[in-house]
Amino acid sequence: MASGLYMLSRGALTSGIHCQRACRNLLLPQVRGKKRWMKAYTFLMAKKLKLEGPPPPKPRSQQPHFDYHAEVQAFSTRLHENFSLELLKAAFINPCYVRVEQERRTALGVDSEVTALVLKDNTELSKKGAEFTKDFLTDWCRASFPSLPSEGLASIVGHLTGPEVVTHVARNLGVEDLTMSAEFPVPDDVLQSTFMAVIGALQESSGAETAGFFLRDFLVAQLIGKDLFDMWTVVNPMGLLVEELTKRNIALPEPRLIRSAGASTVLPLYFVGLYSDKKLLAQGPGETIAAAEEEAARVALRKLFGYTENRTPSDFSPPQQQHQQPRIQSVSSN
Amino acid sequence: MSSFSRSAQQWATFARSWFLIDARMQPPGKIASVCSVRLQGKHKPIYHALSECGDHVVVINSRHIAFSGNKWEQKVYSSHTGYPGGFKQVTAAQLHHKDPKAIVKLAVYGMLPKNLQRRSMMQRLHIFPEDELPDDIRANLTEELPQPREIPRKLSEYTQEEIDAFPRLWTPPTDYKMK
Amino acid sequence: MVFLSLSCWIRNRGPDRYWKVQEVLKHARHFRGRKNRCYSLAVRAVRRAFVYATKARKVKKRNIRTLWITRISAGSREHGMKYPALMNHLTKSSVQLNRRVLSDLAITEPRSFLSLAKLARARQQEGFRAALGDGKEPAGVLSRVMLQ
Amino acid sequence: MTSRGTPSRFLKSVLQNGVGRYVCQLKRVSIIFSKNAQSSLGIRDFIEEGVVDYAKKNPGTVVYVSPQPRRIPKIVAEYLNGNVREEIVTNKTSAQISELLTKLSNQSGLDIIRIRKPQHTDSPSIQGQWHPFVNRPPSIGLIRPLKD
Repeated sequence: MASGLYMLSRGALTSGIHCQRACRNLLLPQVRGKKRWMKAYTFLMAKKLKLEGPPPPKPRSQQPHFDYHAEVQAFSTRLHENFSLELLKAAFINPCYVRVEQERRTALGVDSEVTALVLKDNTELSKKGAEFTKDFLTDWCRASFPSLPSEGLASIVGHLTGPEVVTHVARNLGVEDLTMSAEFPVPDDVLQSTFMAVIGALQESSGAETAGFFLRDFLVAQLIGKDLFDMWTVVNPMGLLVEELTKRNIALPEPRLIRSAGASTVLPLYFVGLYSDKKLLAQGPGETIAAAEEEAARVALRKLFGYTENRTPSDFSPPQQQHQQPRIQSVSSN
Repeated sequence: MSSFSRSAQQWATFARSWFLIDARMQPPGKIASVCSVRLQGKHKPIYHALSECGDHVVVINSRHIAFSGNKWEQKVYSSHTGYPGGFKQVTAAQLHHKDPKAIVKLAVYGMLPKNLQRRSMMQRLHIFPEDELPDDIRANLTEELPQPREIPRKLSEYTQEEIDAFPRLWTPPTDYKMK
Repeated sequence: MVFLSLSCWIRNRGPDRYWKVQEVLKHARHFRGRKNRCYSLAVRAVRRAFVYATKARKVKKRNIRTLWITRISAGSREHGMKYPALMNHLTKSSVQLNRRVLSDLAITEPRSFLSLAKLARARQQEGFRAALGDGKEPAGVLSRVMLQ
Repeated sequence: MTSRGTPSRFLKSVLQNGVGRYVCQLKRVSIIFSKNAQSSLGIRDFIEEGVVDYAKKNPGTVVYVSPQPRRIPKIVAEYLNGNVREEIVTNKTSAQISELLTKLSNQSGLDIIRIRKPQHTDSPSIQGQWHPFVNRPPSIGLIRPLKD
């Protein structure tokens, strides 16, 4: 706006003597109406953006309106958890941040003894949280899918604790803003260890049960809409099925072609049924007979492991002690 | 119940079936209405006009179709070549003699919606004058459609007992002369 | 006209045409050809598009309903019923599902749709039985059926 | 508006919010106003009357109040998924602003664009989706050889 005024006044000065009286008045009132300088200014800014590229992202903590203590407290209450704030703050401090801060202070020439950096980083918490997460998720999966073999359990747990899911959850819970990290944007592994540290802090401050509910609500909920074999790569489902059936003393599957359409075209469809002891175990469609057989084996495995699409939904109901508070929340949210 | 993988489910849902229909002693219009529904995909609950979900239809015995009334002589198929004096008119019998597939084909073509998909739907219609099918088409077939009309039996197909047992309205006198 | 001050003169100048043009072009950026960048072509196309959009809001409802009906009739034909019979007998058995839900059921939940079709079929048979009676003629009527 | 020209999305929630527990998605609110401008009158009223109540009622939201000279009064809302919404509150009364803040704290922070359907699901079918062989009796298996 100021530049606009300046340009206008310069234009008025050069425009002639009879404008001089008006020119004195010009600086006083603000020019209303269409901001005609805006087009040129917008173009200039767009050109600048194109030449220089977007500015590097700035962490939220360095932008205005950021009170770390209040943010941490709000983080804790927002998730309806009782974190001990010191632990939570410690959980957000990454070792890389401590190192960089130390280097910065020495570079500034501050006496290291006078202002010693007394910060506890989150390595221990993170380790503890990761262990707890793994244990809890394994237990939960075992309870929910009792017939799933240990490899399947491990792959589901691996998917849930993998960097992709954990960073996605952490970014959508606002952990990234609070994380003390050397770099920005926060790298995935740092974010993952921070989230694990948060879980560790929760476990220390409110006990394993609450932390378990936290994990159930935020990590396990990511299982919704996921297929078993999206998470668990099985190369030879037929072999696995034979193995499982021999374990359970069921007759071995016998694949049969039950339906086909357009066999000699480029868009064929085959349905292969797996019969075990003259009973239909499962059927599966496919582009070729081999693919259909594999698909049928996968369907049979899903049925055996109890991971079909129409299984009973997992229990996400709130725990008994917290029963009052979430209900009020949900009413007010409507 | 099914819990197929997503890609397999998609492949199964949008697969094209191949239907077989026997046109022996059937009116071509009825054959065509059965075919046009299948070709458009209007027999599937997933039908959408833009998703091209029509199926293939194989019509056999198109030489042995049956018209009712005196349509063989009276029904006229007209066309114009575009040149002066190029207006052609042939009766159904003449057309059928020239090309035994033509009558069924024209009937189906007329029953399909008049849009850009009409030609591609027609490509999914396979007509054979007799009941001999090439092996590659026979391998594709999934289902045979029931015939829309029950084939009437000829007098020669009835046994003598059945003819005797047939109820009579009137017993001709012994000296009755057939005209 | 006389302007006593420069600011009044500035205020009096007309509106900035650039922004007016942008307001129109904003809606035409996905059009094909010069319509997406030339104002004089775009303004007509945008106006036409808005007219179409207004009309389409009504037509869409009609088209979607036709689509539902096509899908339900396809689904009911699979179970050997015609669409009008299905809908009529579902209404008579006080099933108040609308056409959208029925067509969704036909696609995603084929078994529920099958049971609905069976229900309608049962209602139809019941109706036929009620209309035809038990095969006897009403009192006082002689017919060939009774003579046999 | 033409529906082709406007962006759209399907209905969804952040992190399956509400499946386990409900998390208020509004993480930060900055109220920016001028100390003496006329247009900030309503928001100054609101800061005197309602802002403390609001902050007490929503402990999960951090509220920053910052007077800045000669600024358009606005509310900057930041959501958990990283989206930022700015609402201009020029000449709004205290009641209107309180209503606006309630609205902001109830929102999920996803882009406010046209939602294609009022409902959405990742797994639409429980019984298995329709495919051409669902309703065909098993007796019609592979086609019988033709009589030659």
